[in-house]
Amino acid sequence: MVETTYGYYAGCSLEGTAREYDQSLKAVLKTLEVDFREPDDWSCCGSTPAHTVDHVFAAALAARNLAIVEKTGLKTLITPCPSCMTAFKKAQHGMAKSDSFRQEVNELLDEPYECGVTAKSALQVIYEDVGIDAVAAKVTHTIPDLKVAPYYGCILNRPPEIAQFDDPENPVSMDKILAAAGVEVCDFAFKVECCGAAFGVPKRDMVNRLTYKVLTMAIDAGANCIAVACPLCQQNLDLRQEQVNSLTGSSFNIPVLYFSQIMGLAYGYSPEALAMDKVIVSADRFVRTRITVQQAREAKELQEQQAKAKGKSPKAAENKEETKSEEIE
Amino acid sequence: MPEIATQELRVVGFLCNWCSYGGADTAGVSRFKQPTDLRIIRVPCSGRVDPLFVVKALLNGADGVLVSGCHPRDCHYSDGNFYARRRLEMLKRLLPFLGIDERRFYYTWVSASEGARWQQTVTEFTNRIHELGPLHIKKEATP
Amino acid sequence: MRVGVFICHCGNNIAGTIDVARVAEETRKIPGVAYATTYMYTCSEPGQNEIKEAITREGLDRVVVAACSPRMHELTFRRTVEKAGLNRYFFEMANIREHISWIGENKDLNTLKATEAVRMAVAKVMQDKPLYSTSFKVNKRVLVIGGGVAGMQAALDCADGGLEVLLVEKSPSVGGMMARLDKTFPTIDCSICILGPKMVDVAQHDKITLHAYSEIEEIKGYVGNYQIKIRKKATYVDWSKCTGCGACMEKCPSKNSYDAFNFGVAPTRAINIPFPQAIPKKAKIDPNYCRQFVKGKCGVCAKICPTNAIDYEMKDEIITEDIGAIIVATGYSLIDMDKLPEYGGGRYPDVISGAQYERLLNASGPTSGHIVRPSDHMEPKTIAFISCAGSRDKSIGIPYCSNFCCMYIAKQAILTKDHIPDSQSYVFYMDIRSPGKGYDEFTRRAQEEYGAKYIRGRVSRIYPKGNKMVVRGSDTLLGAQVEVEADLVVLGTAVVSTPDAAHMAEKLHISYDTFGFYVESHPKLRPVETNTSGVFLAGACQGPKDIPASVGQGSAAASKVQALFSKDMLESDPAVARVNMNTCVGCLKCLKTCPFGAIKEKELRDGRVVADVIETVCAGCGVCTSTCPCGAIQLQHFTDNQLLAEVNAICRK
Amino acid sequence: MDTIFDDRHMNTINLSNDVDLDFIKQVVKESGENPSLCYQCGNCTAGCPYSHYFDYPVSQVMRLLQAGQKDTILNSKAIWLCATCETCTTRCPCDIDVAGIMDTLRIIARRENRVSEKDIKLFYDTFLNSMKQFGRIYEVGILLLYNLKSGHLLADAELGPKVMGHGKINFLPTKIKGADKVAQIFNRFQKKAKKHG
Repeated sequence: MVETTYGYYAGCSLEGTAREYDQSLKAVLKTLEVDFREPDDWSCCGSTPAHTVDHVFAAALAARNLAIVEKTGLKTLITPCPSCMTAFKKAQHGMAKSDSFRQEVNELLDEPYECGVTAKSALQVIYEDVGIDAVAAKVTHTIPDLKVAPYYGCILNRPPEIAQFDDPENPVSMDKILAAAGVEVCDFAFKVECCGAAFGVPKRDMVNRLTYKVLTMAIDAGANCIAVACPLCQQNLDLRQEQVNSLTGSSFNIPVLYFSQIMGLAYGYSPEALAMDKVIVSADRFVRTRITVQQAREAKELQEQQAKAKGKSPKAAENKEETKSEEIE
Repeated sequence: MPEIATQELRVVGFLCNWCSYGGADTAGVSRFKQPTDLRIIRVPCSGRVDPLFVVKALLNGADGVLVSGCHPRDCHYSDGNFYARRRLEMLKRLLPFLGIDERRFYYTWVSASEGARWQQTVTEFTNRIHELGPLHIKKEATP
Repeated sequence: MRVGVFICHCGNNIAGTIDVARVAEETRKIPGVAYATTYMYTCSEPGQNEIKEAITREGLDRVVVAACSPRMHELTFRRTVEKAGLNRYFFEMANIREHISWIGENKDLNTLKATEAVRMAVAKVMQDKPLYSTSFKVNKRVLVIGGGVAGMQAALDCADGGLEVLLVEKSPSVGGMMARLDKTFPTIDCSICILGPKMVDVAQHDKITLHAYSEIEEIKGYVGNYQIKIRKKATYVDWSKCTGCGACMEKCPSKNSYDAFNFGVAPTRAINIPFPQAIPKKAKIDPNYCRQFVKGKCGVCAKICPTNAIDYEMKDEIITEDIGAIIVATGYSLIDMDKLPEYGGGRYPDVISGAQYERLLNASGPTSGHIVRPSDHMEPKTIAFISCAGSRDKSIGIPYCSNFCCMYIAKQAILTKDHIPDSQSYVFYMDIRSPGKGYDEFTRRAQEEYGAKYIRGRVSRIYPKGNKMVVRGSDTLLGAQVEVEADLVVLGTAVVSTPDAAHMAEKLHISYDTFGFYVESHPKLRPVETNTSGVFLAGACQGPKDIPASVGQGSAAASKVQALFSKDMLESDPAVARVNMNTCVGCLKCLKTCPFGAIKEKELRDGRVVADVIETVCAGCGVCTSTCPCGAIQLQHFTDNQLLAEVNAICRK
Repeated sequence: MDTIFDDRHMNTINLSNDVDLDFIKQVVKESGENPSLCYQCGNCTAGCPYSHYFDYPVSQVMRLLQAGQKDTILNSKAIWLCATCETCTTRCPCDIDVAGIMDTLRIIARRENRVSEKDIKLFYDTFLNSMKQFGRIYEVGILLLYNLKSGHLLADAELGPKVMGHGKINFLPTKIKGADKVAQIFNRFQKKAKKHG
């Protein structure tokens, strides 16, 4: 149980295409006893487009929200969407560093912002404030043959000077959180490659080719599911998976879930509660095989006894199954 | 040359021969531009700097005094700079009682290889003295 | 008093930004100044003659030279005035180059500043007293710290010159980095074949005492008379009995000890002899892995040893030695690959450092010279080399070039082709730095004869794909992103100073730069000297250096020691503290503060106790002088009056 | 590789006349970065996910900047195809915020009305308009409007049913109470921009 109360900035995507992120994350935070309040009447952070107009303007759009949170007296703002988070952190960084910049920004605002709020990704709050042990403590269910490739995307941990969290080249927070939730995690080399971000709409082919690489590497890593922490990543990998298939002649059919959904499954939430129906590539085949930790333990013991009887290691047996399930993909 | 003398203030620097004097040389060799107010006095070790020198300089017309030695533990004479630090800390607290703003006195450590650091030290300290303006002992009596 | 002032143009270095004529003119107004002139190059022979003549012609009894830094030419001019019959301490220098003409932009202000610098020097010189140095005996033993190629060269040259040498090496064998190399550029001759004989000479030379697996504990004293403490670290093997037969190593059950000599390419035994040619060829136990130490029971080596040399109870031993000069040759280290997370060194077994690859190439290495990749022991066909892995990389605090990576990578590319004819090497580089004799031709050969593909661009990322490592870089000449699917990736990791470089410098009282490399007393003219007389530098401890350069410095340092020891007596610096018996109240504060214990109590006939300075021990820091409550103890040449005279010269109210 | 030989042949650059020093100064001022720190190692190009689509790879954009080639840069596709993934900034050995410089170049290009990638700008504008109008982003609206204006009427059309089917999006925009406040930020900025020309 974390003492402080957090702010929670959903951001536009989590109201729309990324509802399942919003819904599942709130559920998980509830289980982890993280207390949070949503600032009322928040507005869009400005995201990438604002940055093509002007630095001060972009900062102002972000700072408006930070100012609202600041007034409520909250110090830390959970920001599930990396794009919003970067917008906030950049504004914060620039305004804290230079008085003149802060003035210029505040000139555009009704309520001045005094740099009193720190935006943190949901991952950072769970990893640093809640802690791995607390994450593990709440696990009730498990999905035996789920193998997840944790995909952080480009800006979650970059640039280090702004992100101030985890390793920019080989981040591990999601790996450890999911592992703690009892999920098998693959060593995924493309963790931080860019998926094409906001270019999905105007530069579809470019994005499809980038996502193709990410999906291929995930399969190579032996994953049968990808975990994400970013609405854009999710959209480009999931929603556009069929575009990729038709463009490259591939036949990907790999579910792309928010890490919070996977945690939710481990915490025993119903698929509805986690809005599993909202992802395009269905993950039902995993949800169906979900069992309780207790059952898993019994199954394992049984398997070991049989193994002893047959005198062959249970591991080998598993491996065979793995390779099969991959071929199907 | 009074007309140009007036633009300048009087800054005196006591530099140890092994580190800081060498650092000032390095800055020169690298042509790192600096304000010209500083007048350098070479001493073997910052531990040789008697607080009396600093006071005397300030009472007799210096507007600021800078002392620089080897970094702690790098002293050419093992620990002369530790003695320096102890004395100069005392001096800092003493200055206001003489009616001198303690910001007019500064001591630091610069090694023989730190030309850039020396340039920065001189520039910042000289600017500080220019902000404080010429030293008029009576006016500054603020113990 | 008749002071003569000589103001140097130093070509345009000074005259360009200082109106020297005006300085001379202002100087003539200073009371006490009898003569002031300017000269193009005062340090030149005619320049110095000019001074000598002026001294006699004008009857000068004090001399000031306004020119470069005293750290540059003070000694030069002291000799000059001495030749003209003045005491060498009746001389002062005003530094109007490094401290004025080179850093000030306004000519008028520079000229004013220079004038005042001269005024200060004049004020000081008029306070100067004649000083006479006494002479003291030199201990003609030399300590060499570090048994790499530079240190061994220095030791051998000193010993051949008849000097007694103490060689202290912190690892169990001499040889250093060079002993671990396979071949050397640009001649491709076998490294150990040319180094081995030197190592044997070191071991057999009757003038050299080798302390391997030992470290410098403490250094006291001054040039000609140092007292040092050496820590002989416990090897748990009595080297007087050990024959180096290696039986213990074969039988040792703990087979997974870290092998520092092979940069951890393969494990070694807890008791081991680092390599076949090791000097001394003695075994040593690594207590971090030895079962006797970890588990408390084993004793296999003790049982097996034919000479009962094993001694689990052995403790470190401290020995004391007296020496007269020190040559520092402590070498360099390489950065850990985890400083470059985007390359995955350490995480991915098939991304290794150039040093590790050197051991794979080496016939006496863990793979007996067969190139295999660590992950699956397959022979790699595609090898990617990445130069500047950490070098010239401000973002990790290493802005400098590591000097020899370009060359050894070219060498390794060539050797790779020799070992695996059907292999293909790719070399990612930013610039090829090959300024040595025959060096550039060598890098060309790597490309022209051995077909190594050189790609001009940095590598951004390395990641595994199947059983290959994908190296994603750029070819800036094509202006394109490029990829190589390599079986093995070799990083030319950056050269850094040794982990304890700073600590060692503090013991020696020598200065080191921001990166931990030791600072020579002049970058061009005194490359192996330090600012502490009696301490000299050799090899990469002063900055990244290849073998020829290190050997050269080793010999240079040796010759400096030879020169120093060519006299039986050394002149002491008379600028030491002196006590005025009449004013000393015997509080002995000075005795407590003196960093060198150069002050002792002395009882006068009338029974008064006063302080007394041991001249040869006093290093001349002056801490005592600013401690003395009654000004009784005065550091000569830097007395209170002399320094206050300088203050008063510029602070006049 | 197709990007190497297309419209990239420049005429001889007369370094004594054709170097726009003011442009360099402007970029330095607005980005707070110093392009002369770049020694052309190519790490940015090596790491950039979009290099294949750029007409000038990042490292060459940096080089063009050092050479004060204002027009070539501001007319380039590259500055618009950069998605600010920060790889270049993270790995630059000279600690240059390369992505920040690309950002600044886009801003300048926009200000001077020369945008080589109309679609991308259009998408951004549609995004910003939605924001100005509702205070938040109305995804359907953006997509439809964008398709209308860009003329790619059916772009991503096949995604429509998927999205709707999974009830991923709102059909109607949510307008926040403070929408006018957000609009104010736009207006104030435009006024200020006009004032400073």
